[in-house]
Amino acid sequence: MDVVSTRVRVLIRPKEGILDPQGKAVERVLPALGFQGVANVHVGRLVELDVNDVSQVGPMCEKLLANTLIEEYSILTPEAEETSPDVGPDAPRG
Amino acid sequence: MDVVSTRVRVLIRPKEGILDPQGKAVERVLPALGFQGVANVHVGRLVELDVNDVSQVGPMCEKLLANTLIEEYSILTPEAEETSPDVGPDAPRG
Amino acid sequence: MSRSEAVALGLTEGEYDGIVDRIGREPNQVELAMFSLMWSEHCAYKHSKKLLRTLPVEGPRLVLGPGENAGAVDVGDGWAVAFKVESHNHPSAVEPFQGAATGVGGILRDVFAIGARPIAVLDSLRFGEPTSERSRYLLDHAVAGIGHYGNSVGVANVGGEVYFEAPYEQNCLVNAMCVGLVERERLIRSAAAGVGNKLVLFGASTGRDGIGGASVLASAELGDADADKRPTVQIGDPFEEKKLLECSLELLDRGLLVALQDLGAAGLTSSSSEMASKGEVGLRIDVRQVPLREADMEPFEIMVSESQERMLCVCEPGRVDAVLEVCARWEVGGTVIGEITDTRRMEIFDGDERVGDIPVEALVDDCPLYDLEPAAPAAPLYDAPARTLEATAARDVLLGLLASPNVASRRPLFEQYDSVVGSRTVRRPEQADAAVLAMPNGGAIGISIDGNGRRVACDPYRGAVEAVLECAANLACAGAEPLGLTNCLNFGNPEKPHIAWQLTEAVRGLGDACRALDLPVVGGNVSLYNEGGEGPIYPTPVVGMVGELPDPLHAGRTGFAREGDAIAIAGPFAPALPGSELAKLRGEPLPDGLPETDVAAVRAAQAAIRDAVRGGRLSSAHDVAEGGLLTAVAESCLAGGLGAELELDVADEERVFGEGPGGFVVSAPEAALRELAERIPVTIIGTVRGESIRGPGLHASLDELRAAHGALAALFD
Amino acid sequence: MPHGGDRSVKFGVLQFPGSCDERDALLACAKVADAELLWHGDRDLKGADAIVVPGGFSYGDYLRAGAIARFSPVMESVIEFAHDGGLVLGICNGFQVLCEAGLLPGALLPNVERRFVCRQVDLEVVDAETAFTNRCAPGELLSIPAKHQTGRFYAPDLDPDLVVLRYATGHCFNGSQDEIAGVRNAAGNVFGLMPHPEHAVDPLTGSVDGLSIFSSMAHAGVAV
Ligand SMILES: Nc1ncnc2c1ncn2[C@@H]1O[C@H](COP(=O)(O)OP(=O)(O)O)[C@@H](O)[C@H]1O
Ligand SMILES: [Mg+2]
Repeated sequence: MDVVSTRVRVLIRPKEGILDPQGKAVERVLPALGFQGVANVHVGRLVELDVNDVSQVGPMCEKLLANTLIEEYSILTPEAEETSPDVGPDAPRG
Repeated sequence: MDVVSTRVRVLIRPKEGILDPQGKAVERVLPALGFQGVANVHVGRLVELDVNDVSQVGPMCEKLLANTLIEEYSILTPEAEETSPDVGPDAPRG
Repeated sequence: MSRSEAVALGLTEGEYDGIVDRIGREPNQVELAMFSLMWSEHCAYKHSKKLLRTLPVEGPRLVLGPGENAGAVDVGDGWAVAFKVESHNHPSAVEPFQGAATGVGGILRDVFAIGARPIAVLDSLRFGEPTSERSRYLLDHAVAGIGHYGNSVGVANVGGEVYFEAPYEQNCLVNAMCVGLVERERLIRSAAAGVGNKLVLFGASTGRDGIGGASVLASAELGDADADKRPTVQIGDPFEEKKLLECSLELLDRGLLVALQDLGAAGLTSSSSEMASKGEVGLRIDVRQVPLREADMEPFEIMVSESQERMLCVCEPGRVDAVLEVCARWEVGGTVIGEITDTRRMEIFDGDERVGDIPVEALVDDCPLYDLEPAAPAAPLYDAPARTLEATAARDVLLGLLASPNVASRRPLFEQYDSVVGSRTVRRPEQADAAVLAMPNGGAIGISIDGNGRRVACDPYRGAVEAVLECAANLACAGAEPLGLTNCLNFGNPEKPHIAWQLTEAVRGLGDACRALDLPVVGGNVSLYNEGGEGPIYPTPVVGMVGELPDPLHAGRTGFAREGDAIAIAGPFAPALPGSELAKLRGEPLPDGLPETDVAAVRAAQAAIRDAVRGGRLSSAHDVAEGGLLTAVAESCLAGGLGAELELDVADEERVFGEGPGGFVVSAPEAALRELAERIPVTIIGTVRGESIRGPGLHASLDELRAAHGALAALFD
Repeated sequence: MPHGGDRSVKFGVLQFPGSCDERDALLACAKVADAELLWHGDRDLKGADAIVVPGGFSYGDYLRAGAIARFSPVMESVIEFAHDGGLVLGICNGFQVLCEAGLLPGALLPNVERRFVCRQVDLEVVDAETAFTNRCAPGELLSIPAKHQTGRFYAPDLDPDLVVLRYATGHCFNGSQDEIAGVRNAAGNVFGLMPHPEHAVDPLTGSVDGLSIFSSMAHAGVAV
């Protein structure tokens, strides 16, 4: 077989407006460790996978990897710029 | 003040050779959901943050964001290519 | 392989020569790796075995004593309770979350390895003072790790203890105890038997986790080179453990196994060779059959990997398919990796190539045992604690004690643990001095774990006696009678005469106390070389105890329960301030020695308290421990949400804040206390009433007491 | 029988590889009716009249609590069963599974305090008319243990009529929206809650208040 597989990264984060206690905790701790000037910290999930068919990653996210009620995701492929359904990279979809 | 802040993403994943039961679980369930041709699934964490000084992110990872005993990380900034300490993007540091 | 490699692996030159002697040639890499682990302190107990042999191991209710994966006692109607405590100190000092988590995982496996279903976990922790950032980090992550693992597997964590003392700063202690339930006839041994029978490995795949880890780690002092040891941390997967547990119990239910054994320290090497040793057989193992997580592993790595969540079993050839079927159903991948031979040798193959061949006996039984060279120290081993309390007024001292890290409420820890799964937890943490679990035969068991290292540092012999008495006192307050004891001996470097002395004295104390209480030691664990750059830890024998009570409806409570009850101090209580928590807060140096205890009188008092609790005659019972009498009264107030009016001379600090075994704060109608006074000394000190503790020269509201007692919450922001 | 359950009703309690509370749930059900465990890999519900999706960590809770369990073979049957009007109770992780499966509105997020908390809590019965609370009085307080790390209920635009249980004042440690502890679906045959009624069915262990959930179901099961 001659299928070429692609390494894809899926970035999943809490939707905007949803309280992210983990992000808040990191934000609170950083200054105490001497790191100033940090804001808007969010903690999410990273899924990395090799796929034969990059177009399947969106459906995978919708079905399993993300819960779109509470999470938004974006997909990073090596060639393409970041893609996320419907919208551009800086306002990933939810 | 006129500090410009940068949105940075930190991708954190289990080091190679470290048990990644999450990745394995996802890899096992995907075919059952009709997604074929997926391999090497790893699940990690994503931290997104606005920083005034991008050079601080590496030290933040070392000190807080990642557990470098068992995790490796890479840092994505909007301008620069992915950076990870010491080595290139495809062989992130451990 | 050379002598220098052996030494790098932790063996002495003399031990290396012994190995060459026994196998008649130089060991190869696989063999040396196996020997270095099996002859390590961790596996061979080379500095403690002779001492352990002095502990009493017989008792009328004993079912399984030391030597098996866990000990067990009979609790009636065909049921047995298995239990054991184990340390994971060094791994936790390196990676507290995973270290503590895998510590729980390991002790769970020891219990289900004998066929018992784990029903409870207790944890015993020691850290440096919480003023240190490192101690807070270790505490936070160790507690999270313990919770993560136990909660996910679904075993109730029903108790434990934590102390904060400067000598643990560099070397924290993480001990975990597991209690399991089994029908006596279902107990299974780990001895391999039946030439031709198959060896099946099941559970997680094998990676490089912990290679050179636990065993080497547990046998060398942690120095600045810690970082080098880091890549070997073991990672736990409680989900895999849960499947492994259910799979193991199902294999036993179906009667498919001849023997069962967990893989712990030294992985496949120790589990397989110990099975062979116990069964007096040989084993042939093909490492090529072992499912790997990393493709390029060397045979020696496979043999010593400490990847978690794996078990080994022996079954008859005709049952292999059935065994593998059960493994498949639980998704724990079983693989035949070898078979039993009559050679009494461990033969390791890599496919067709024989890569190791060692007599089982040489590997398992021939490690030289060393005599300790104890010498009592001429000068104090430990610095005086830092002074943190200036107050002298009784009320302020009381509040200071309640807020002190060793006395404050453990709620911020134990609320991170599922204490109710299994639906048998009759007394949860802070409801009684011992946890109480209902048994299937309608009775119940009480469980406690204890060991105040500072007291042992003051006096290794009496401190160890006190640890046993304290555990038994906790059981008595719950209404339980002790059936057996497990222990974990956490000490510094035994090759140093003063540490050897601490260890020898403490084991003598344990043994004497057990004999005085007619209690068998059913098993335990030893963790030595607990030293950092700043010196040894306090000598810390941790004692875990299981007892029985006939009727869970009459399990005792710590908290005052009824307004108007009389409060009394009962028992042969002779408190002293030196070595107490208050002395510590005041920065006083540790005394050289503790007062002698009349163990027989304490035993009688415990029996009297136990009987009164069982008879439903006491509303509450609580043993006096850290912080002394007034602290114990305050704890009973807080646990019951009721105040106390006291007639006590609070200016007598020795009496109200001094410590020592044998004292119980009890509450009951006066008539019941008069009855108790026929058996043991009872002095009425007040009445349960109101919403504060008050008495001559003393007033503190319950809210003030509660606020002080809640001091640990600040450590978990 | 103390709670007037009915032996002709049969509960099926799902068992996933990582379930922890299925035996406790089974015993709780058995106090009021017949009950049997149902293996996650089988589609057969064995004639159960009511289904309990118990607590624990189903498939290890990797990715998100309940995310993988919802795709198990047994859940396919449970989804069908629920669509046909069958009674389904989800407890803790089971609640998460039902949300992930779309049988209940909303989702569960990490507790505001991030940590796992095990604590006896009081729950107020908001709706005593449901198939799961018909043995309770409106406004009654139930003392039941809660134990979870991911129990912050979140459901934008939730129909307030679907709220069945709320944490009593001061008892909501997880930060749930409107202090909601348990919700049902619009049809009223599916119910989920974070606290564990199966651990509150015996006075020995502290409370029997959880039993009314199971006896309500047994009662409703007869009526169906
Ligand atoms: N302090 C002790 N007191 C009594 N028995 C002990 C003690 N330490 C170890 N043992 C016994 O020695 C045997 C070997 O212990 P260990 O190597 O920890 O077993 P495992 O590998 O199963 O965890 C066990 O049966 C254990 O109970
Ligand atoms: Mg063992």
